Amino acid sequence: MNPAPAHLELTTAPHVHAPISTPRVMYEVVAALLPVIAAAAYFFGVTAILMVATGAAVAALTEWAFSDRQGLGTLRDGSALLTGALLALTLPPALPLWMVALGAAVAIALGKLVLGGLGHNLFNPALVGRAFLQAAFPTTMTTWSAPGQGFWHIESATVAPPMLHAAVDVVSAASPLGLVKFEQKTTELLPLVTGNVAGSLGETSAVVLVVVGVVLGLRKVFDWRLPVATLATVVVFSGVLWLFGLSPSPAFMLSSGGLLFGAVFMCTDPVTTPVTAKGAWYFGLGVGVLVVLIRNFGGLPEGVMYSILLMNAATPLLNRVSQPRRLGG
Amino acid sequence: MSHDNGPSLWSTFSAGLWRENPIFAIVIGLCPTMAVTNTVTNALVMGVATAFVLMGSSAMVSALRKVTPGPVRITIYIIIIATFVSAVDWALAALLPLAHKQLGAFISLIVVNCIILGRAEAFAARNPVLPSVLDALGMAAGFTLAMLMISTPREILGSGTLLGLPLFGPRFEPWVIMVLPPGGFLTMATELTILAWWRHRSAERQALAEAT
Amino acid sequence: MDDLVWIFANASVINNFTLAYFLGLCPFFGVTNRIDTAFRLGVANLFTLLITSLSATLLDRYVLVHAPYLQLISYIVVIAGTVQFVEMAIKKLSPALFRALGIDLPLITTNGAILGLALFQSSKGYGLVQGLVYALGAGVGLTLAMVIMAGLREEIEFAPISKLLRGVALNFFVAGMLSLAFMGFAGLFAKG
Amino acid sequence: MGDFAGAVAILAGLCLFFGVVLALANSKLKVWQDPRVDDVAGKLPGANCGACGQPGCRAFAEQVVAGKLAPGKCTVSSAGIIADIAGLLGVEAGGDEKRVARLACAGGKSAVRDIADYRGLGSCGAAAVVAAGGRACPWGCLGLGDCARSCNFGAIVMKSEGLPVVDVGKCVACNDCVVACPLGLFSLRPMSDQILVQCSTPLAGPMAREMCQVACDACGRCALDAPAGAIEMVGGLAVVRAAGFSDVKSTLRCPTGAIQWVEAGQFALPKRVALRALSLGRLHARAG
Amino acid sequence: MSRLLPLSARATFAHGVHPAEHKEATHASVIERMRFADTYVLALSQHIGAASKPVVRVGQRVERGQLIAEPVGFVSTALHAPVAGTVAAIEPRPLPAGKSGLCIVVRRDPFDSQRFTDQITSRYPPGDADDLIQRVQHAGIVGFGGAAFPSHVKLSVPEGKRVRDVFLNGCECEPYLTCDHRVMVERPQAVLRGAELVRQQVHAERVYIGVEANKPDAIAALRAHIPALSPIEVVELTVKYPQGAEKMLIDAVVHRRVPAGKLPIEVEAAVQNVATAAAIADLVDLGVPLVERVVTVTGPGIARPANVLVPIGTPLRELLDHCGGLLPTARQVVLGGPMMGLAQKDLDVPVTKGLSGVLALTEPATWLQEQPCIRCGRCLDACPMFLNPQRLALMVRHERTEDLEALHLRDCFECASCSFVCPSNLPLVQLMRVGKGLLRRQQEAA
Amino acid sequence: MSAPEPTSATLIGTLTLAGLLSGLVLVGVFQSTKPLIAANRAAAMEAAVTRVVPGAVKAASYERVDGKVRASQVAVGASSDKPMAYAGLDKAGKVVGYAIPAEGPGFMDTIRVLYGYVPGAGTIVGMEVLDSRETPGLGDKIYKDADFVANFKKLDSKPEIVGKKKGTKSKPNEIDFITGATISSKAIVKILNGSAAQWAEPLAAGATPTQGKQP
Repeated sequence: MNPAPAHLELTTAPHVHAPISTPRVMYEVVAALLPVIAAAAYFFGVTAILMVATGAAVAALTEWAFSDRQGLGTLRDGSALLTGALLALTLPPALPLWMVALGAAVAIALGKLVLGGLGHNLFNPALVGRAFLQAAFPTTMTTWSAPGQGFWHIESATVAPPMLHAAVDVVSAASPLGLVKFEQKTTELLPLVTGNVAGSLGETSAVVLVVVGVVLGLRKVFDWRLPVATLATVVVFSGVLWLFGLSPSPAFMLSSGGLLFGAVFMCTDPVTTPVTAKGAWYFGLGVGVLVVLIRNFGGLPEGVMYSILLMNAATPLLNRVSQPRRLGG
Repeated sequence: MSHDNGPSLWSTFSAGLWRENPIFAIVIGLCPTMAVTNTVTNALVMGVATAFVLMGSSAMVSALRKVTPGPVRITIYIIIIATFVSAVDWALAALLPLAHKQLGAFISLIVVNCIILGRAEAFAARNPVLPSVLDALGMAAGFTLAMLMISTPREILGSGTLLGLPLFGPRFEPWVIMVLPPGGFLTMATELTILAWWRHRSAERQALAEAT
Repeated sequence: MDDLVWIFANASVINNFTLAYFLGLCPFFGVTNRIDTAFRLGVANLFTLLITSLSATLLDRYVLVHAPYLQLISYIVVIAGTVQFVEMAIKKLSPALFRALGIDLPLITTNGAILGLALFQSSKGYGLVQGLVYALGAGVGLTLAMVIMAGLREEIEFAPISKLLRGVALNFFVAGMLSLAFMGFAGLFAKG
Repeated sequence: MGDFAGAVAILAGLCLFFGVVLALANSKLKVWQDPRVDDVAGKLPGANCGACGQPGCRAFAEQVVAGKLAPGKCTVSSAGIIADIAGLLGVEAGGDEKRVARLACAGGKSAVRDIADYRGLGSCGAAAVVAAGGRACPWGCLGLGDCARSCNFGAIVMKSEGLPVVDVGKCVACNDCVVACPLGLFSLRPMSDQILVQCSTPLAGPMAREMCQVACDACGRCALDAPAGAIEMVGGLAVVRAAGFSDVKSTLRCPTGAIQWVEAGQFALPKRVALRALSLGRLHARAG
Repeated sequence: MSRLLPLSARATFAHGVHPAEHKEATHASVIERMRFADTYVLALSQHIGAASKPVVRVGQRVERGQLIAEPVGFVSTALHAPVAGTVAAIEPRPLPAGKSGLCIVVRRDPFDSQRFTDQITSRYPPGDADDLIQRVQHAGIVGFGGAAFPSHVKLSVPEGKRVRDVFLNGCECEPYLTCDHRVMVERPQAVLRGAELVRQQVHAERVYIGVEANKPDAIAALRAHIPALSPIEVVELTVKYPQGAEKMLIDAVVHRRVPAGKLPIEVEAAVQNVATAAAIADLVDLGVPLVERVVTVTGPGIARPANVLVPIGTPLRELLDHCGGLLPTARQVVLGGPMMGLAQKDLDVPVTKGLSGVLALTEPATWLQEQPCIRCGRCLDACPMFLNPQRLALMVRHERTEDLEALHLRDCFECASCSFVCPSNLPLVQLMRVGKGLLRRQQEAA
Repeated sequence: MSAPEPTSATLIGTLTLAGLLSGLVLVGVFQSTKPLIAANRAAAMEAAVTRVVPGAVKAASYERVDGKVRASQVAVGASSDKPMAYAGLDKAGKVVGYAIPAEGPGFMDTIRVLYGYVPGAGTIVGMEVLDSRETPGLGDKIYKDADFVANFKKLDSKPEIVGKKKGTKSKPNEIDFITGATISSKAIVKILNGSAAQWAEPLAAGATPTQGKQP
């Protein structure tokens, strides 16, 4: 007869658990970013890698600086790295690195830590960082350098010393959305799909984003309803406006600007989007409508960031109105 | 002023300056604080204008406190305040037309600055003229101090200038957000946090000192 | 028509009275701890704004033609008088409503948004219809900002936030981020 | 100068108009409220604890002014404040004898065995739903401090033995800990109830003693030593039947110390001192 | 909502989870008997409802199957001696839920043959269907699924109601457990006989036996014994937890949803466990009261996993010893399935009527430390009651009782699907229970 | 508060008295500051007029009624309920052009501008932003960017002003937009086009100031 263990352990049911954890979800998303970073490096050169590294490092550093020093705080779950990398990928390629660092610090400190850390942020931290940069440096944030200038090409602006702007003007190219808004020129679909256009680091290549999004969705890393609702709304709404000549074609709307990147990586942030299934549909609908409104009738060429931030703000309300009806109730 | 009630008058004045600072401690009168603190000059002019209105209306309210019937007192206070504000508005337009243009409608909006009505109701209506004026002076000084504390970082970072004078070289990249509405909210929030932290620390130190 | 759309968009979201003009911050922070209270006060404000817009237009047109410089004091007397009257009436007619809204009522008087609306609409030279649309936009914008803020605050109530940040500072941080998000509306419908 | 007169007239006219409206409103819509309610409410602590049975301090003030409650029903206010309120209203202070929260368990860490490791949320409510915690006694204090957290007056502190100790000076008998304890170990007792049975186990005899050193094993000695009917044995526990009964003698022969004579707070004496008192008591009993 | 276009060929309910099954250790283990123990501890309250009242004295001699406690009221049931012997004590003893309760302790007579005596058969005469409800109550039969709801209550149809369909629950959706599976495989005729008895008793038109698709042998065994034109149908269900819950089972088979807070009778349904049906058949055909049941003893921490026919009241220690005892690596003993079962703090507890399995686990589910909730919403997608566990948990932590009511905490039946899928490993079910305690105590205080 | 309840008459009386007194004070202050304020406004407007109408040293106010332009009694810079324009007069008192205030929606809020206009040819000779809340660092370039302001030194308003991407203007009626602040640039163009369309005819017709008194 075997001796029974001296002390049994008391834990609550269930005594089995699904093979899933928050850190794993985070690292899967980080892994999904790798192809996006690779595409960015392909089009914008080493600058892309520098910027992503800066963003991730500063974000992690900020998290470490403000969290309790024992046990690295919430560093281990990888969410800070993710926030920093995501932020960098939404920035224009010629942005000074010190601005990337500032944005990452703001994203973590303001977007996340002030509100109680992981799981309690109200707005997507990366987008808070980006919105801060957009409001602080409106010109620099809308100056795009052209893709394909060689892998080792670094704009002088990128390495501008902190607090200063570049000595020499960036050789700028207009983004497809800027072109259509201000010069009524549309861009061919092919470069939009491959990503060989001016724009923020991570957003240009539609094909990479679609593949990554589908993989993440199938692996159930995020709630598929959010990106699907967002993209479907944009297609339908812009399609209707397109028929009246009030919007570029849905295909252009989908493949240009930060829509796909936002739909795959920003709309799917679980913390700042509704928990309910119905709420997810509402959220996507809201983002889609706002994107189309801002792009076509607003003052800015691009509105994905603001649309998502605004819907983030509405998320507690959406959660409230979309409470599921209990079974049989 | 008699010698023995000097200290109490002084504390009446100093309360508003820091301990009961209208912005940082009581957190009222926020509208102008946020709206006009994008430059130090504006903040100063606003502070002085508010101070004038605050003192004038406090004196009047206090002087008339015995003949003001309760049910209509708020309306009467507001008439008094609005009178002073109108006067300040025109005085500024006549004397400092540029600053007046910069501040625009916010001069008129001093009327609805909660500090003024608040002090009228909470202090001037219950105290004689001299303490009321001193209280108003203290509050106004505290208000102006707070306005300066908020406007200084906003102007330095947001425009790279202080009182309109450039501080940095031509390559300085200003943080435009600081002079925009979000910058106002965030600066205020940051300063409140720093103050709370500072108060917390000094309270801790005091407790420690008392314990040992 | 385009003009009216822009006026509405401008007052409600582009230059949201609270988030861009900082008007009515006291009630904005004071009553946004619960969504239903925020909504109720937002609607109350909306009605007050509409009434104020109407009264201001009438005052401008029929009373102040002889002495336009009395604008400020007349507006404020009308607003203060009306609010005080409404307060008394509610106290008498519905003590329950008064208890629920009691503290908030005087806030409407000193709500910069009300006076601001009257002053702005007059300085922009809006007529009766434009003024009402402007008031409607401002009211909708205020309500929107307050309800969203209340939603966010109901959420952060449960977050493990340091004591140093809790309270006013935190509200300002949240309002700052909300204001940042509202910048996306800049230039909406400006094309006309 | 027509301008001048016109302007003054406009303003005076406006004010006259609103003066009339407000005066009318003031006379027609006046609501009278007893100003004493404000005065009383101002004197109350404003803790809104509900110990008086009213939803809040203001509601209590209304009831007191209306004469429906005695000021002394507020257990939080000091005697001075209550006298003050009573004086203001010209009524008797009234009120009950001070009651405090008492814990029906003395099983600290050293007295009761841990037989399993509870791992999970650190609250009694949570431990109670997982096999009633890791201690051998499923009726006893879980020691995770839900009561201390529920106390708005800082009257309950978890001591090193893992038992909550009630500061009788701070306790206002607000009932919060009674609700907070998932095992229902707290009850509100008048201070004059000095004999406390600090155990809740229905087990008797060796089974009870094996589980916990200070369990009531229902030996019945206290019932024998007390006047007839003052203490009864019910379901494996001694129960004090007589209100206000406090005779130290009846506790002296308790073999485990489950029944205690308490002067102020429970567990006031360190265990060794308590044991010495116990043996001294036995000596006394023998001598008597 | 009727499903015109079912996504999968097999029927199932909405939401729920699919844990790893872990049934391979015992699903082929033939039910075995164990040696009699020396003492049996019979809790007076091992069913939902009022505790039974003892009808024996300490020191009294009892026969195997003799009534030792009788029901008190309608929602209550009887208790019988599992062995012949003497009543050693009637006193509080520790029970599986962690609490203690009054128990009748029976010391086995080592010289008795332990046969059911004629007296028992005559007390529950075979074949008479009219008083089945009374007989089931007095035979002490309760639901074998885990909740131990007295079966006779579900056999009686209230005035003005009717039962159209009877559902036999053969899902056994909890991982590890195989006791119902073995009963269906080894005693399909008893199950079908019980099904027919229940159907006749409630005057139902049809009987559906819901069995999950991972038990093809059970499905085959049952189907092989269903005669032609029988109103009994075996329905193969997609493997999903908690399909064995009454409301889920009805939804899965006929897509009728029981109104919140109501019983299956509202949708003209009655649900019984398959093993319960077999017990009813045994009562009617053999006159045997409920004195033993099949228990799955399994898990990585037990020497010899098995399905054991255990007399009610057997000390847990003896049952474990029968299966070779706990391995040194065992760190937890769970009574019930891994999803809803209760971890035990000691092994001095008896087997009760509701016990379906004993799990010896080597690695507690707290392998991952609790992380902050990231509001991913997986718990909402898992909750078969369509509640919002994430929000509920938050409200429990902040003791917002009015919100708990508004969010329908009372509808939670603690199936643990939410905790199972939570990537942040929040103790959601534990919080739900804490919340219910909170509501209960507040109600009592008010 | 032990004070006796005030009677209605007291309430009405105090309030009216307060209004009366405040009215007196206000009128007094206003009357004493009025000339200064008016002078400030006139000086500011005149200075702006001389800046946008090259060669002008003085301004005279005109108003548009029923599609006709006539001299106005309203002082330069004072507000009026009729559309106003200011004639820029040279030393000799000859009209060298008109300064016209105009406004319209911008990126953030209403933009108010003053532009110099020479009727007949319809040439815009200068432009100044009087009031705007455009984004600092971006939209505010409509008055801070010298290159942009220089666009309006000589610009044909007929048939209408057309904005082009920076560095691509080729025709006399085209201007260069500001990079990154296209909306604000567009708003200026829209405001000028709208205003010029309204004023072109009346100014061309009644170009010679009649100085006549109005009824």
